[in-house]
Amino acid sequence: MRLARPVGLLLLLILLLIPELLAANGASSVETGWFRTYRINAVIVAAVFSAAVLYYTQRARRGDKLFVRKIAGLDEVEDAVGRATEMGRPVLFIPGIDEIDKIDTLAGLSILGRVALITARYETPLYVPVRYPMVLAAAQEVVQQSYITEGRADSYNQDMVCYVAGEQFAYTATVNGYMMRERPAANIMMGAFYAESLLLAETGNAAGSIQIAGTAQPEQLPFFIAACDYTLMGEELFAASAYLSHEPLMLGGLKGQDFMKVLIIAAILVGTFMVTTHLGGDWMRSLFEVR
Amino acid sequence: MEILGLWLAGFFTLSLFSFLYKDNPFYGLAEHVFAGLSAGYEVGLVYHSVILQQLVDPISQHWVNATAGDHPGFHIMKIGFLLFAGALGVLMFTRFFPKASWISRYPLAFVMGNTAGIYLMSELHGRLIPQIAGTFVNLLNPLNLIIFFGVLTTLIYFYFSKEHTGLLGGTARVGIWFIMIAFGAHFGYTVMGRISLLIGQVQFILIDWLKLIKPG
Amino acid sequence: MGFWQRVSQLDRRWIYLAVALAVIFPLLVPMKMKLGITPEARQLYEAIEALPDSSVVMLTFDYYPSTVAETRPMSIAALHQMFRKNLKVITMTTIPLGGPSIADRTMREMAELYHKTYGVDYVNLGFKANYTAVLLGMGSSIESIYPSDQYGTPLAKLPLMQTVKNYDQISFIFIVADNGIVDNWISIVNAQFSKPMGAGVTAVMAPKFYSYVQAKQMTGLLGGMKGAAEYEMLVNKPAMALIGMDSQSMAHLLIIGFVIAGNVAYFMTRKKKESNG
Amino acid sequence: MKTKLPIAIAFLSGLAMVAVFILNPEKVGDMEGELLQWTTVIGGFTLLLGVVSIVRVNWRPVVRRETGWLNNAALILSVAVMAIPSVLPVSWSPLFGTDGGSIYDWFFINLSAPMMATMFAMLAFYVASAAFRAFRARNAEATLLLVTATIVMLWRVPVGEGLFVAINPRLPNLINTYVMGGVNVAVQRGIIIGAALGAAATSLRIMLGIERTYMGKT
Repeated sequence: MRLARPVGLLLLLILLLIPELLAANGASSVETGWFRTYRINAVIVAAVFSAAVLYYTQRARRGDKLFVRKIAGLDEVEDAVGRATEMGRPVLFIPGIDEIDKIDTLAGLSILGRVALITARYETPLYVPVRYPMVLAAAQEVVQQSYITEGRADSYNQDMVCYVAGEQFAYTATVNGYMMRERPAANIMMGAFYAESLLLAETGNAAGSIQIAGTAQPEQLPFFIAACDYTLMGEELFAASAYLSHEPLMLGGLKGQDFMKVLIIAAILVGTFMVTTHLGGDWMRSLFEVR
Repeated sequence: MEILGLWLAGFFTLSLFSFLYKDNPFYGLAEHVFAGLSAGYEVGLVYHSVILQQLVDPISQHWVNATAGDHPGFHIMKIGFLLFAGALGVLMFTRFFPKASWISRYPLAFVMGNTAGIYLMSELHGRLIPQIAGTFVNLLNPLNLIIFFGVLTTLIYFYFSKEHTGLLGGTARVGIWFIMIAFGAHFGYTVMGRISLLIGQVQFILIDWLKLIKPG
Repeated sequence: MGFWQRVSQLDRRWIYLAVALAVIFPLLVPMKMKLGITPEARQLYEAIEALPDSSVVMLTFDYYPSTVAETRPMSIAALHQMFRKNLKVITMTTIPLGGPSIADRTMREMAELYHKTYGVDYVNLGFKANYTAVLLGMGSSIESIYPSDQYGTPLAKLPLMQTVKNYDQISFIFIVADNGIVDNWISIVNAQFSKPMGAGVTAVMAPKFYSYVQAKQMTGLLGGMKGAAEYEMLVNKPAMALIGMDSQSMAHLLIIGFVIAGNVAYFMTRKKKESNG
Repeated sequence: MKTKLPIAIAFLSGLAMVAVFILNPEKVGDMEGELLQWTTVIGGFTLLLGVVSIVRVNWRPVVRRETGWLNNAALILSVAVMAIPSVLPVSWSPLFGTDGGSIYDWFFINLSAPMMATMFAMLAFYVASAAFRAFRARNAEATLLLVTATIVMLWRVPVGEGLFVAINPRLPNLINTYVMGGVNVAVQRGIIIGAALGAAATSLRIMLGIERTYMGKT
C-alpha cells in the first residue's frame, strides 16, 4: 500500500506526457516546446516497462506464485557462507570498483545486504573493502541494517567495511594482499569490474577460496568464468538481489524484464523481416532512432 | 632526484612482482605505500577538481557577477544551489557520530535516487533501443545471420520465467555456445595487450633501470 | 602420483616462471622473427610520407603511464618519420596526470636526436581539462584554448604558432591513445572540420576502430605493440616494440602450449580413473 | 524521519532526472548538469570519510605495535606526503599543488605510475595460469571456449598469422570478421540488452522504495 502513491504519481506523469508528446511530434526539427518530443520512443518503452513491472509486483502482492528458474551461483551464496562458518574463516565481499553513481554498484550493494544477513545469522566475520568513500557510507549503512535486522547489532563493527585506496590497482594490490594473508573461505564479487577482475579472481583462486562473481561488464566476464566457481552474467547480477531476498514483491521486476524480452524478440523478428524483404525497413529503424 | 626516482620505481616494481612467488614483507610494504599514495592522490584530485573547481570557484564567480549587478537574482540563486549542495555534502559528516549518523541517509538517498533516475532512462534510451535497432539486419548475408541468431539465442538464455527444457532449453543451449565462443575470442584477444604490458615492465627493469640491454 | 596427474596439478608458480622466461629470453637473445605489415599501418605511414615539406602535423599523447609499453613506441616511431621529413610538430594531451610528463620527455629526447629547436620546429601545448571543449575550441582558435604552452610561454612568443591559428593550418592529426578519446577526435574533429587523421591504439581497443578505417573516417591504424613494431619497421628504426614482438610470440606460444599440455593431462588422468574405477 | 523521508528523497530526485530527460533544456536550463554537480560535490565531501576510515584502520596497529605496524605507519606517511602538499597553494612554492614539478607529481610519476603499470603487467601471468587451469575440454561449452581462445591467441602474433595465411590467405580476415565482428558482437549485444533491462528494473525498484537496504529496511 505504501507504494501506491509514488507509483501512481509516476504513472500519471508518464500517461499525461504521452498525448502531449504525440501531439507535438513531427512539428519541426528544432524543439521549441517544453518536451524533447524526439525522445517519445524511449518514454514509451519506459512506460510499458514500468507498467509491466508494476503489474507483476501487484500480482505478487495479491499472493500469486511467480515462477523464476534457478540461477546457478546464487544458490551457492548461502552454502559458501556456511562453509566459511564451519572453517572459521571470513567472507570477503567486493561491491565492484566503481562509484555509487554506477547502477552495477547499487546492485552489488543490495546483494551485500542479503549476504550480510547470512553472515550476521551465522556470526561469520565479513570484510568489505571499497574504493570510493560514497560507497563506503552506503555499504556501512547496508551492513549495519542487516545486522540490526538479524538482532546482532552488537556484532556489527564499522571497520567491517573500509575504504582501501582510490586508485584501481592500489585497491587491487591491497585486496590481493588481504586474500593471501587471511585466506577468506568465500569471495563474493558483485558489481562493476574492469581490468583488475582477473587479478582478484586468480589470487582468490590461489588462496583456495570459493568464488562467486557477477558483473554486467561483458568484457570482464570471460575472466571471471575462467577463474571463479560461479559467475553471474549481465542481467543475472541485477536479478540476484531479488532472487536472494525470497520476497515475492522483489520478483515483479524480474517478471517485467522477461515480459520486455518477449517484446524485444518480437521486435527484432519483425524488424529483421522488414529489412530483409525491403518492406519498410527504414521506417522501422527510424522508430528506434535515438537522440 | 631522477636517479632516486628510478631506483624507487625499480624497487617497488620488483616488490610487487615478488607477490607472484608468495606474500612477503616487501610486497606488504609496497602494497601499503601504494594504497597510501593513492588515497593521498585522491585528496589532491578531489580538492582541486571538485571542491575548488565545482564549488569554490563557481561561488566566487557568481558572487563577482552578482555584485557587478549582472542579473543578481540569477547569480544569488546559483550560489544558493551550490551552498545547498555543499550543505548536503557536510551532512555526510554526521557519520562520524553514531547517534546522528542516520542523517547521512538524506544525501545518500539523494545520490542513489539521482543515479536510479538517470539509469532508468539512459539504459533504455542509450543502450537498449539502439542495440535493438542494430539487430534489424538483412539476413541475406552470412555475417548478419550470425549476429541475428547470436542475439536471439543469447537473449533467450537470459529468460528467467521458464525452466530451460524443450525448445526453449535447446535454444538457450545454442545461446550458451555462442556466449562461450565470444568469451573465448575475447580472452584470446586480450592476452596480447596483457603480455605487451608485461614486456614493457620487463624492458623498464632491464633497459631503463639496470641498463643491461641497449635498444636498437 | 603419475606424471600426467602432476602436470594436471602443476603449481601455478612454474607457469609464472615460464612466462617470465618466455618474455625475458627473447629480449636478451633477439630472434628477429618475420613480421608482416598490415595495410592499415602502411596507409598511415604513406599518408604522412605524402605531406609536403614543412607541413604542420599534430601528434597527441592521449595515454596514461600504465600503457606506455604499447603506446610510447608509436609516438617515437612517428616522431622519427616527422622530424626526418622536416615536418613541424604540435603536441598535446588530454590526460591530466602522466600525460604531460610523457609528452615532455619524449619530445625533448627526439628533438635532441634530430637537432630541432623548440618553438620553431615543434611546440608542446600540454594539458587542458574538459576535452570536448578543447577539441572543439581548437577548431576556431588554438590560442583561445591554450593561451600558453606546457611551459607557460605565451603562444604569441612561439614562431611556429604565428602561422598556426586553428585546424586549418594543420595537415594531419596523428592520435596515440589508450582510451575512448579517439571516438571524440573522430566525431568532433574529423566529422566537423574534416581533418585527415590516423591513430595508434592499444591492442584491446583495435578491433573496434577497424570499422572507422573502413568508413574512411580514419587514414590508417596501429593496433597494440604489434602495430608499433610495424611502424618501427616502416620508418626503419627498430626499437622497443620490435624487440618486444619476439617475446610476444614466445609468450603466446607458451600459453597455447600450456593449454594443450593441460588438456592432454586431463584426458590421460581421466582415462586412468575410468579404467581403475 | 529515518526511513520514510530518505525514500521520498530518493523517489523525488530520481523523478527529477526522469523529467530532465524528457524536458527541453532550452526551456528549463541545464537542470541535469546542476543536479549532477550536486552529486559530485556531495562525493567530494565524502572523501573525508574515506581518509578518516583508512587512517583509523591503520592507526590502531601502529599504536598497539601489532605485527607489521611499520607497514601501517608507511601507509599513513604516504597519505600525508601526497595529500598535504597537494592542497597547499602553488603561490607559496612550486612544490605545492598538483602541477608538473610538484611533490604530488613527483610521487605520482616515480612511484604510483610504475606500480600501476606493474599491477597491470601481472595480468600476463594470471592470464596464463587461468588459461592453463580453466581451458580443459570438460564438455561442449568448455571446448568451444578453449578452441576459440587458442585460435585467436595464435592469430594475434606474427607466427600464428603466418601459419593461418599458409593455410588460406583469407583466414586471418575471416577470423576478424566472423568471430570478432560476428559472434562477439552478437553476444555482447545480447548481454547489453539484458543488462540494460536489469539496470532499469533495479533503478525502478530503488526509486519506488521496493529496494531500500541502504536506508534502514531490508
